[in-house]
Amino acid sequence: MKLNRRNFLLVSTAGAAGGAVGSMFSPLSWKLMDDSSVWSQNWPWTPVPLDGEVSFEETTCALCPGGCRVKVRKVDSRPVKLEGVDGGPVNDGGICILGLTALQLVYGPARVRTPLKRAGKRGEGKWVEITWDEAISDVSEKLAELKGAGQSKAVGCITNGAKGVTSALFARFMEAYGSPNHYWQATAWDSYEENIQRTLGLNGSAGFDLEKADYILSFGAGLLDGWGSPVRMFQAHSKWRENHDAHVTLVQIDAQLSNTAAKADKWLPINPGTEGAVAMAMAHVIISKNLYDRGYVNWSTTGFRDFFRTVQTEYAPEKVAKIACPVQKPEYVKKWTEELESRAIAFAKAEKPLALAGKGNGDRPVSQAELNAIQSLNALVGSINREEGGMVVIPDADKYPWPPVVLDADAKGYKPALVTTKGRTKYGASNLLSNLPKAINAQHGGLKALLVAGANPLYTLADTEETAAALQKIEYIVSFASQMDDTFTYADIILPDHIYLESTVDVPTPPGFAKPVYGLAKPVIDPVYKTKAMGDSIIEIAKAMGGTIAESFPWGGFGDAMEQAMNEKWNALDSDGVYVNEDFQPEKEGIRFRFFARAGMEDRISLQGSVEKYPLVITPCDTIRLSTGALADTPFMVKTVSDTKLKKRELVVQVNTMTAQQYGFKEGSQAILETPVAKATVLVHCSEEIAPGLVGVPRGLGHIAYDEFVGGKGTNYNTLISPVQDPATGFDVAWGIRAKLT
Amino acid sequence: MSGPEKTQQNGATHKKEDSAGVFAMSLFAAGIGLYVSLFVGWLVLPELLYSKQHQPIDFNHAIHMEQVDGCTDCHVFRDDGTYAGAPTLSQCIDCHEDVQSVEPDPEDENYEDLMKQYKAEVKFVEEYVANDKEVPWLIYARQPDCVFFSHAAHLNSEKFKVLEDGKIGAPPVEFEDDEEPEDARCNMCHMAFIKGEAVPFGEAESLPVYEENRITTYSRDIWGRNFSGFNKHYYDSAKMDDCAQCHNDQRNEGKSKDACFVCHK
Amino acid sequence: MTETQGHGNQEGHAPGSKFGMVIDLDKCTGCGACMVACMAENNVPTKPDETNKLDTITWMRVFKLSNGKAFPDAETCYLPRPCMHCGGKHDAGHSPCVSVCPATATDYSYKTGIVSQIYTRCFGCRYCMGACPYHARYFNWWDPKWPADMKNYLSPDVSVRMRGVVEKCSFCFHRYQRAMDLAYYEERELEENEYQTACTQACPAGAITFGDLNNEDHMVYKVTHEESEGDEILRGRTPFRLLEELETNPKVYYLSGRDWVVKAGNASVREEAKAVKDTGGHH
Amino acid sequence: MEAAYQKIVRLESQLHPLGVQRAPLWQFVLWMGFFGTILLWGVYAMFLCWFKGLNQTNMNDSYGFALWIWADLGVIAVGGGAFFTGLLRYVVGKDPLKYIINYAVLIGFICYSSALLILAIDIGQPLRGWFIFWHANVHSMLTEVAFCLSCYFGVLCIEYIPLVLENRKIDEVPIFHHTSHNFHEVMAIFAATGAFLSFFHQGSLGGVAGVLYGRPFAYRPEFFIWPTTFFLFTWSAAACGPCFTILVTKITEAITRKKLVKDNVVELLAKIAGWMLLTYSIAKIIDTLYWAFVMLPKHNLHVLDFFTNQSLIYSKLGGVPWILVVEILCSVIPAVILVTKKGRQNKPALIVAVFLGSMCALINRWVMVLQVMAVPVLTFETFALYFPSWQELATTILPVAYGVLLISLSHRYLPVFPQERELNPV
Repeated sequence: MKLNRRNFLLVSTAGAAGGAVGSMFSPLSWKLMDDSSVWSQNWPWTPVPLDGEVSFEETTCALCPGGCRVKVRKVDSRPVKLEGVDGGPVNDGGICILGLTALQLVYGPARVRTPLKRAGKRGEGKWVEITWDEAISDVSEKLAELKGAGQSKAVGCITNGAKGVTSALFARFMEAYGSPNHYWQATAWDSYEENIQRTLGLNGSAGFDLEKADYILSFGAGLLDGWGSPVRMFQAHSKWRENHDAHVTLVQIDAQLSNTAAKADKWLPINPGTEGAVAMAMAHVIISKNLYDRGYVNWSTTGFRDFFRTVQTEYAPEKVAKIACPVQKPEYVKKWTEELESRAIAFAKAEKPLALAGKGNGDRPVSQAELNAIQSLNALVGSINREEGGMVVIPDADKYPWPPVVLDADAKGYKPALVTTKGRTKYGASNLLSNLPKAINAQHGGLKALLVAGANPLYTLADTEETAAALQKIEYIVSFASQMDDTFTYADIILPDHIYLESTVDVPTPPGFAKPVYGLAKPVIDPVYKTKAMGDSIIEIAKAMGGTIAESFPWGGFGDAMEQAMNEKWNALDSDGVYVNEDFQPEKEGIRFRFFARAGMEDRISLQGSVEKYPLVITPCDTIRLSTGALADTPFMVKTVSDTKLKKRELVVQVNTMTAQQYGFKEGSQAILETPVAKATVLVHCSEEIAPGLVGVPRGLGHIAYDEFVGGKGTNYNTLISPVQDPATGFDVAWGIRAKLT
Repeated sequence: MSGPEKTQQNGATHKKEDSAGVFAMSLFAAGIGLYVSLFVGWLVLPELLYSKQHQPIDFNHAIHMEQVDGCTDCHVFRDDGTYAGAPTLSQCIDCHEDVQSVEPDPEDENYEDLMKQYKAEVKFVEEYVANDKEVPWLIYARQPDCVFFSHAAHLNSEKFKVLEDGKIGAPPVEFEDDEEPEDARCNMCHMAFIKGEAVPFGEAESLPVYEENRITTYSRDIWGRNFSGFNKHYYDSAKMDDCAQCHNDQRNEGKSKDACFVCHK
Repeated sequence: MTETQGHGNQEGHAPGSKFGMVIDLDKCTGCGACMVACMAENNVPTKPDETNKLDTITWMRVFKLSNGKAFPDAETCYLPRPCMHCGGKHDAGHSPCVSVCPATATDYSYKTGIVSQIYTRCFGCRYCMGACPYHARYFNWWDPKWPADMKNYLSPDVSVRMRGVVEKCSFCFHRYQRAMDLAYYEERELEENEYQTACTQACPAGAITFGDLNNEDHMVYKVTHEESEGDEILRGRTPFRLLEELETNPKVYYLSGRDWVVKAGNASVREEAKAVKDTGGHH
Repeated sequence: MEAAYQKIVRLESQLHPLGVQRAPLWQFVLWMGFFGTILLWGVYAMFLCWFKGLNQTNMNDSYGFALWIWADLGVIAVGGGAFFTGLLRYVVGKDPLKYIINYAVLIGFICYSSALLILAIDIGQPLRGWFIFWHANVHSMLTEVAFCLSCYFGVLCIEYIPLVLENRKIDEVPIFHHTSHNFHEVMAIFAATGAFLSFFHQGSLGGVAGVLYGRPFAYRPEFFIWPTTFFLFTWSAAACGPCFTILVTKITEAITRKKLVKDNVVELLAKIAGWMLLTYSIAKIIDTLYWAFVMLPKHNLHVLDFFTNQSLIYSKLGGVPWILVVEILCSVIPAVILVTKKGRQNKPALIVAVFLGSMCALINRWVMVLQVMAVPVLTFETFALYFPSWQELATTILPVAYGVLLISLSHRYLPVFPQERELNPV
């Protein structure tokens, strides 16, 4: 045989064929085929969660003031999920969309994992990691330097509200340090506090016995859109639906078909900003038909005569319909007016009627005029401090029984706060954060240093440009943020806070809850990163500064301060995590409600921008799926946001189909939304859920920081608007702004 | 090189004898190919496919079984009914806070074995107990993430029957007074393969070598040691088919398969 | 006896449970807690952009229905949609998806009535997705990712799905497995309500009731069987199911006092052909 | 250089079948290079899909079956010429068809191998693709498809191999010569097997849509144990496959500028295809009417419900669901042309007819795949829209390039057309 090319080819083919046949009878091909499929079932880049012993630990959620009792499910020491605790006084087993996702705040990419110091220019995003010792001494040295230079009033502090031990510690620090510039951003609940002082002369916050009320008039309060303690509200709503012996009626008076309006028994659409006038018109009906509670009005109110006269002359429903009815077609106006009247009558005739206010999820203040009008309705039907189903005043808690603040000469000296206003509030200038940027930019002194604790002013304040300019002027910004939030980008040094699961946090009575409840979060997991509770950070800063400041903070740590602050509640809180004052009775003796005659229309807050240039009005849309406060959405929450609110990276605005047609837009059209303060590219969603002439802008989008899941999505509502001051309080009560779509 | 025409001419003259030669050569080549591929498949592949790893501590089950009452004394169930698997350091420390055994005397009868045990314990105490470090045991029976296995169900279910020698298809063992030892149940699936022999773990004096499939990361005990995939005993392997077979035979009395979600998660 | 009670009595199968759900749409506020509870419970990943609702994995998805009328007569209603765990014609386990899967990667359990999905068996042909009229099935178009340390919160009870396979709501079957584990350990039967889905547990409005449709004592049975006393929940409303007319036999029942919502559930009873088309896709 | 090229040309020409004229080598290389590049582009897209996953496509959760599955069903339908011509030639005994059977087999081979390749890209876990066999669910139409498809592909290989062995050089080896000869002897058995298998997999592809009882657009009543689409798909493949075979033959003739098959052969096949199309169109119309007027009203649905909405392709044109109309016209018009002697003998008419005949199957598969996916079933959902990504387009064009390459190679080196020498004497 010759080994030529052909034969060689033949022989090798035969060999290969033999090999092929052999491989069929050897495990090689079969085993490798099987193994490769098993490999695809266990790809090394697909994570395998570690197994272990499951345990549950209870705590109180501190992500919002809602005060829900939650439990964390742990696998060994690893938290894997949050669930509601059955029997929790506020939430009884329920949990909200934010509470469910707290672990994404713990482990997410936006978490600040260690103290940081700015390395590059502001906003450049360059940071160096520093130790806690370095961070504390950096801050205390800077503050000591300013104080030494007689600049103590040039240090500002922004906290998240007035309530709670952490805020109190920061307030105390500012007092000892000698600066009057401690601020927080007012909400609808601050408005209620102010109104309670004005109408009832009490220091306290508003509570609503919604579970027992049987006829609820909601003036724009997004009861199911995050208002109050959200889980409690959902449960109250379900109770209304279950209560078929005495059906509970919810009437939503709202500019748009919000979720609350959609779930209400009746939605009465109005033009935004006319809530007060509509309330006055209802008062007109109730008084005209003689349906008001004479006993209450005669014995427990003052100023009724003036009120009566104003209402009778100026707030006839027909008159109010001219400004408040969203569709000015005669037949519809007639229908609308009849509806208003019949609802007012039903309200007055109900056994336990209750009227409430709130501007969507309630984190925006309400004007005193509007509140006066709405509270007048409650007074007319006697639902203020009523036994059941009414509005009660939860008295302010006593001051924490801490030793008095030690003041040095500098701190004792009077210094005016940077923010001044014509209005007056219970807390002085403190809850007028909305006026701070303007004050800083107004060039008189300004601030040299700012502590930002639990707040995110760059995001939450109206007119972002103004806020940014103000922040830019401050030399030294200290952020205590746990997440890389919007304000974080302007900070010079970060002292990252724990997430509540890692620390001790108190949760005072949730807004709107009708009984004093106090919750305590206790650490249920070990701190995952190098973070520290804000309370501990400020105590350590105080101690590092020495002198009277250190003397004012005599505690070993935040835990001690907390225990002392909680006083007689501590034992209950320590063991159960929650304290409920079941015996609470609202103060009634000698309490008189004061009617304000000038309540509704005259004081209607007018908006910036001319009608000619800006024919449309922006009105915000709130949904519980979008966090609007200092804390942004979590990745899971963003995932649930509708594509009629956010599409890719663009904000979607709601426009009535007719209005859209009028301006030549179709579903999904791109448009420029322009207001007197800003411009943004948006997409148009044609909707029947909003009145013609309005542009519904979802709040809670457009964060400039955070991670790829949360940041850079849409436009922040606050960048589009500018603050409008309530003449009574100075709060920012802008309910929208004029705009145009091109 | 010769052109095609030339080959053709050669072919004409030598066609007959040449084709016989070519045929023989081809046959031979085919045989070689067959042999090589069988050799590689059956003998070389298993050696390449599995990594051989030794346990961090050569644990002696047999000695420990003298001290405790059955497998679940150490391989415990938690209160929620889940099975905890290999004991944790905290369990071991109950007895082994310090070295328990005495260093054997070279005169001893089985000095080498005793020395091995002694060294293992010293290693355990020095490396793990002293440093409060969990022992990274290699788990022979570790199932992939997609599998749910309830030890409680298998330990307590009346439908689960211990079969003679753990043989597939063998009759159930009749226990006196229904006093079925729990170890018998464990041994239905968990046996130690030491030097090719299946030994109940409770009697094993050392731990088998842990073999891990380099592609799938499965323990060899899961896919089965028999490379052809044929098994005689339930404990020979623990693949899905094996579970399904047992569920068919025992749980459903040969009538049906179970739903996927019984064993998957 | 109604038709559905025949369930679990298939030839060769012992009578079993038939887990199902009743969702009160009048209570549902569309808050999204069920969706997120499901994601957290079942190790569902998140992508940076989830606004394309046709490629985002939401086992539990809340639809927003609209009555199609113009402002101010518009009405909307939220409708949570888990997997319906269809029993198919005559409830014989011939679900639209199960019968089409070529590799038996999904099956119907006669012991629980639950439609499974075995991710490691699935090879991603997506035929089941085409078969499911509810769009309850989702494909893993991407490798699942948990950036930073987010994989630390993954639950070991549910296996993580690799790219290229279909997944869907399992009625939190792993919770049944855990409950059964305990029941076996304590050598007792499973108690009603010991097994609840994550969405049921999380729903702050209490709109979801989950249980065994074969258990005459359970509320879901009472609600779904006319002759029983489910009045308390029903309040004159008739439970309906989505696309009942197709004989998919879903195990999720809905309640609504609003006529147009009930009509939106089934094309065969709808008022006008296009009146109820969702105006804006996913909500 | 020149000498080396000439040597290569000489060597290469040794591989051509005897007595035929082939294009110059450089032309052939250019041609192959062009389509080879397209092929590589497709292969690149294919690897992207394999390594990065199906996020490379624009498919979505409402559109799980898209361009690929249409291409898959499409090529299988038009590849039906192979089994049907085989059936006619070997089983029915239409002898003249032996002059076109080789080409029909080759086209079928290309179509089926393409189909398998597309399936391998289309599934999310290609490494587990074999589960369809190992863990088969006998109730699934797709299982039936997979089994019959693979078996039939095996048959096509067996049918194609003898042709490869007939290459001049390979044929010189006695063993190959005998093999190919013996294969020819038993080809009738394979043709019969192939026809049987094809009947099932073509049918089960129709069944894939017809059994979806959750989707009223696709669902069809059962006839024996199969939905009517089962039979319609088989019938249309048998009718449209030969049309495609003729079409490709005519295209090949145009490109090679040679007559390759005698008219009587083409006419015979065209006549049969015409009658098949005619009967098919009648069945299809009856099926459509039954669906529209009996089945849909049960669910209070109207035909036009499925041909509305934003999607441009389906938008109503004066209330006419035109894609449905086009689909039916594509079967009726060619049927009328092909059953008449005048029609099929008129060359332009024949071309139009076989083109429309091929389109008939393609449009039908388009509707039964893409529209089934697009149509919402829940009353509150909308039409799902989708436009293929370039990766999908590239991998769908890949089989076309591959087909061109394989046809070019086969034509150049194998005696595909037995009448070529006679029709084109050198």
